Amino acid sequence: MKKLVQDFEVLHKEELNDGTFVIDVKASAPLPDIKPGQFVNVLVENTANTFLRRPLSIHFVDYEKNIIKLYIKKIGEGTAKLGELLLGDKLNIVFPLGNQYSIPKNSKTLLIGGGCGVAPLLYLAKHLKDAGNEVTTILGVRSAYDAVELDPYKQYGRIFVTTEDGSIGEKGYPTQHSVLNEKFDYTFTCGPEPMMKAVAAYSKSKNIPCEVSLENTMACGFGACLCCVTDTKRGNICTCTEGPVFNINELKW
Amino acid sequence: MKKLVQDFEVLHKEELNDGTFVIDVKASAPLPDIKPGQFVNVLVENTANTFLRRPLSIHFVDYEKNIIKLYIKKIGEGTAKLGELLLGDKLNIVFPLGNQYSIPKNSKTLLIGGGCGVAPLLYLAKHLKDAGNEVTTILGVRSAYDAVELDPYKQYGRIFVTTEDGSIGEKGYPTQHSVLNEKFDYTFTCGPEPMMKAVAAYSKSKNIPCEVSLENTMACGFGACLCCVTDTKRGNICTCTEGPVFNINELKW
Amino acid sequence: MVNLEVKLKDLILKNPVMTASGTFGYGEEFEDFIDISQLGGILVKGTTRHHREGNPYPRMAETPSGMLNAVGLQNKGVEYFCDNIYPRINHYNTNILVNVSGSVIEDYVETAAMINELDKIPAIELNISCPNVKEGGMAFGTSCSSAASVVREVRKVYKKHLMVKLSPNVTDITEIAKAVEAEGADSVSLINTLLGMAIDSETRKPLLSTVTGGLSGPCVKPVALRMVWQVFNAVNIPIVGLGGIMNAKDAIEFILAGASAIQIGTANFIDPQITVKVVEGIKEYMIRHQVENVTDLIGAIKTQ
Amino acid sequence: MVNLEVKLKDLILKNPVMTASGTFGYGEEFEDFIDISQLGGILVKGTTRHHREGNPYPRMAETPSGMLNAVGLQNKGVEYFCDNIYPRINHYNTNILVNVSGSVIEDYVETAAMINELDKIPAIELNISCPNVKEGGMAFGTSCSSAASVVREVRKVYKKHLMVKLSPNVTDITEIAKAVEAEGADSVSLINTLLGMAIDSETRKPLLSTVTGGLSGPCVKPVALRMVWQVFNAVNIPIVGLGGIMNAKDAIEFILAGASAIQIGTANFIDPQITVKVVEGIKEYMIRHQVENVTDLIGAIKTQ
Ligand SMILES: Cc1cc2nc3c(=O)[nH]c(=O)nc-3n(C[C@H](O)[C@H](O)[C@H](O)COP(=O)(O)OP(=O)(O)OC[C@H]3O[C@@H](n4cnc5c(N)ncnc54)[C@H](O)[C@@H]3O)c2cc1C
Ligand SMILES: Cc1cc2nc3c(=O)[nH]c(=O)nc-3n(C[C@H](O)[C@H](O)[C@H](O)COP(=O)(O)OP(=O)(O)OC[C@H]3O[C@@H](n4cnc5c(N)ncnc54)[C@H](O)[C@@H]3O)c2cc1C
Ligand SMILES: Cc1cc2nc3c(=O)[nH]c(=O)nc-3n(C[C@H](O)[C@H](O)[C@H](O)COP(=O)(O)O)c2cc1C
Ligand SMILES: Cc1cc2nc3c(=O)[nH]c(=O)nc-3n(C[C@H](O)[C@H](O)[C@H](O)COP(=O)(O)O)c2cc1C
Ligand code: FES
Ligand code: FES
Repeated sequence: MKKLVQDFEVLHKEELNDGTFVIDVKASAPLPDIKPGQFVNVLVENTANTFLRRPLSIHFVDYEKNIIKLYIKKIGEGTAKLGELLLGDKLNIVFPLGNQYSIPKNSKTLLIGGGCGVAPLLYLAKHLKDAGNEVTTILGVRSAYDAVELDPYKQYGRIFVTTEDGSIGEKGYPTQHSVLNEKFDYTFTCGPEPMMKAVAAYSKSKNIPCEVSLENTMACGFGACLCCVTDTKRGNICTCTEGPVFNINELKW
Repeated sequence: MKKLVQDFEVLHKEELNDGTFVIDVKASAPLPDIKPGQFVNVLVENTANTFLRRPLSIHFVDYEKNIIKLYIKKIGEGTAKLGELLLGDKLNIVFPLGNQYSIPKNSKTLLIGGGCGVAPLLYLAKHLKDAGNEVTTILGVRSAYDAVELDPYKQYGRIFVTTEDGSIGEKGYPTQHSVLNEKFDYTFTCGPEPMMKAVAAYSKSKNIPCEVSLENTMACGFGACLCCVTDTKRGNICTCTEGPVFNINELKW
Repeated sequence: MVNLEVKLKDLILKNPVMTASGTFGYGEEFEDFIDISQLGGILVKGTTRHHREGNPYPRMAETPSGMLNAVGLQNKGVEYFCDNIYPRINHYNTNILVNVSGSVIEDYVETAAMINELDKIPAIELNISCPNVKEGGMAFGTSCSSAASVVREVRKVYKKHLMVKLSPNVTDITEIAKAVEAEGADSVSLINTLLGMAIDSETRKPLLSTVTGGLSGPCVKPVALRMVWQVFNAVNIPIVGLGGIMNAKDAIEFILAGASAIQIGTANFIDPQITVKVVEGIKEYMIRHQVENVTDLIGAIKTQ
Repeated sequence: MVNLEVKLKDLILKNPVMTASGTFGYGEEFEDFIDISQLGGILVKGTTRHHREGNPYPRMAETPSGMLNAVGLQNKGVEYFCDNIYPRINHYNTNILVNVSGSVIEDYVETAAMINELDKIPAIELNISCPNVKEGGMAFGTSCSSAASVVREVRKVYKKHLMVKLSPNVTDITEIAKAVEAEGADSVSLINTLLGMAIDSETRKPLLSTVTGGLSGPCVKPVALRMVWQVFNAVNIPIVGLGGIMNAKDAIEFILAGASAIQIGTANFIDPQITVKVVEGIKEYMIRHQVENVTDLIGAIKTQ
């Protein structure tokens, strides 16, 4: 898949809550085929302190409208600046980057996301459903305030929420949700490392394949710098080219 | 005069031509007494390459509305960014800085400005007129396109223009304007160094006092760094505290 | 509740925030903006035995996240300082340190001796690292033997706290630090500016009259932090860290790397109130992290 | 009309723009973005005698106008390069240079000897300046005698163009440059990264697994330019300049300071097409300034 560097145009922006937003960026040329789990690397301009690009998962792709959706959580100067983009602003993007989640067929799949780790799951859910899988998504957040953007998942399957304070959905962590009593064939996860490790442990205990998406810090995003490695059974390998999605069997978790 | 550091609000912006604009910035507290020839040092935020503040002359002061006017020519990233400020934006300013032009009484004064060197002359013209002087201003520009903002000077005296291409006013440099055949008591100038040197030479030949405003590069603007010195008969002295206005007799011109 | 006091041996600072020499004038330039008594100390301009005109204009160039300067120690000489400036500023309720520079050892010694007589100056900072003067200056700071000899001679005449300011333009800064410690330096401050250069591609001329100059500002912070940490692991005297500190977070980083106190330089030009803001920010950090004494943070980086 | 060709002694570059080792992979990573044959040359990844895993994650930290890295020469070793990578990339219609690194002199020598056999590799860049490996690396580049000895031994087995990459972490880079020139280096490239460090004040941990790492990007440009100019005034062999080049203007500055060619490193991460843009930008500059041969700009800075 050829990687591109292109100016996109900010077409739409939606604040989901104080610190989370989704932006739709429109490509000037027809989008190439983009796989679930892939990411983009965006140039944040007009700031004093963002020197490198910022990697962001591809939240959704609308090929008809030539749009990529990005789901972003403000954590520092770069993501804050992205939140200030105005409609019509340009955003320079290197894409599509990274590998992809596996897409099984006709299976019972479980997706678990926490924090901004939900970003790649929506597009994944669509692909899973398209391949005839049954999709169950669990979103783990702190409280009701953070339980944003649940509806889109409903078109692909079931969506559950866990909150740490119990203000909505089940109280606790996503790996404690009662739906886990059902039997699943595959798990897919993205989010904070402790959560992903819990999902990995659950999957191992059930003996089902589990794929995680890592968010290692990156300088280039396309295999040139070797800064983003993760320690695997094959040694240090690049998260940006051979990941961000890894089967937990590859990792030393 | 106590120096201040304050957030101002951008209240009005007017493009004079492609590369020149005037912004009105409003102080949050009543303005202190500001002298003609003084300058401000503004913080340019949200850019990758403007690390230091940018010094700008005080173009005009409206004490009633609590407004300072800045007359800015885009020459690099900092001034370009100032041109992109939106109404309501904040601008952090250190002011008032530097010394001032002398204000004689009941004399015939000649003001010569070139390029963005006209910036301090409008406020100077007002003070000169208020002190009972007759004010003649000559603005030297490349062509008619750059002969902007002439009207405000008219309330304080006469205004003439020279253009290099003769497209408006007299053709040539300001020091070649026919009004120089009149006898003046004082000259005040600001603009490109070659022009100021020509004005200095003219003034010397006529044996009249001449004050120039220097635009040396500055790091602090208030006497702390000693980066902005000019070589005077008293040695290296700071343009930001003992200038920017100098009587040409002090300089080694 | 939180205790910001630090001791550099006998020298007590009410908090770890000082100003860097050459960036804070004589303090007076900042009186409009801040209450100087809120600082741990101020370092006044580089002072030499004799009057110096400094280098010709242009002396400054902006660089990515930093600036180059080539001021070249412009000052009116130590006698003028003692007679005219000291009386004006000795009422400041903070530590006033004089940054002492020179071209030959005798100059350092004579200047230090004169400042030794000033009651309200509890310490000097020996500048053996100025890159902007042709003779002397940085040359002293770039070899162990010359650094040792200037400290040895000054130590003979200077009886109060002797801080030595090190140059980053060296292969191994720990060697120099150890050499000056061995000669009786009470503390070391680092870093002075990195030697750099800037060119205007349009005119094809250097942007500084001296071609090369001293680089400062956030661009040098990673180098400065590294050197503070290296020196912390090499000497037993306290370290004053500086180089690119723009906010309290940066200051904390230097303290964690091993600095007992810090200096703020270039940042003063951008925000003349930055020093007192950093004092406040350190307080807030300590409250948030439940750190009682700022001294608990010194060298507290966890490298396992 | 404008002639961009430069010669580094026998090595002819169609234009002065090369890529910096460790920032351009094996070129393949950039094939989607640019036509590699438009470059003067590419420097492939640091290659060592044996396979190296490099340092543990995290290996990277963003800094003001720059970044720190601690990759630590991760590569599969020279044999793998010769057998597997070279055949894949030797069709590139540009100069391919291999950056040769090592921990002990024999490693350098053996690696260089193997690369000497590769037809389509006209030159190596001897990396005596990597700050990210415990043994060797930078240590060779920070003393004249060790720099000289590694060049001397490699020179015996390497018959083509021998470029030596210098470390900026030294007191006097001209000494090292003269030492390697005396041992038969055909050119020098500078600078490698400055040794730096970054700390997360919240977690109180270093941001790199190795604590210190190599600083690159525009923050180092003033230091790099200064060193290029110093070395230009000290040696007779051609200089390849690098350190923080982000655009054609920066590249011109290095050429004016004395570089015959330049390398682009960190900028490749931010704009993978930057190298060809810089070639275009140099052309435009030459047309605008009516410079016929880019070689007319080498060292053409006017310092009076
Ligand atoms: C492949 C990949 C996909 C990603 N997808 C998304 C996404 O879809 N939506 C989203 O909101 N974010 C995503 N991220 C994370 C996002 O890239 C970072 O939040 C962003 O780069 C932070 O930039 P900033 O300037 O706002 O914060 P900074 O100022 O750079 O950082 C703020 C704080 O966060 C820490 N930090 C920043 N990045 C990381 C990191 N990668 N790992 C650990 N700590 C870090 C810093 O050390 C600092 O303490 C993804 C990251 C990767 C690698
Ligand atoms: C006391 C004083 C008053 C000033 N008043 C005004 C004013 O009222 N209106 C106005 O438009 N400008 C004024 N200037 C000039 C203004 O400060 C600069 O144009 C501005 O700093 C440029 O910033 P920049 O980021 O746009 O350009 P930069 O990117 O910083 O510079 C672009 C180019 O201009 C050159 N340059 C920048 N500043 C100077 C300088 N001071 N001297 C020589 N070359 C320079 C740079 O070397 C570079 O080649 C004044 C300067 C001083 C010192
Ligand atoms: C304009 C200027 C003048 C300086 N003058 C001196 C000086 O006289 N003596 C000295 O020891 N250091 C001098 N320095 C160096 C600073 O004290 C400090 O070491 C350096 O700038 C790094 O800190 P910073 O990045 O916080 O500015 C000067 C720095 C600047 C920018
Ligand atoms: C991620 C990374 C990896 C690097 N690896 C090497 C290397 O293997 N060998 C080498 O000689 N230099 C290496 N360098 C240094 C660069 O080649 C270059 O000297 C330095 O980054 C300065 O140039 P720049 O500012 O343009 O990046 C590396 C730099 C970076 C950022
Ligand atoms: S981020 Fe550069 S190789 Fe992965
Ligand atoms: S600009 Fe700092 S002293 Fe004048």
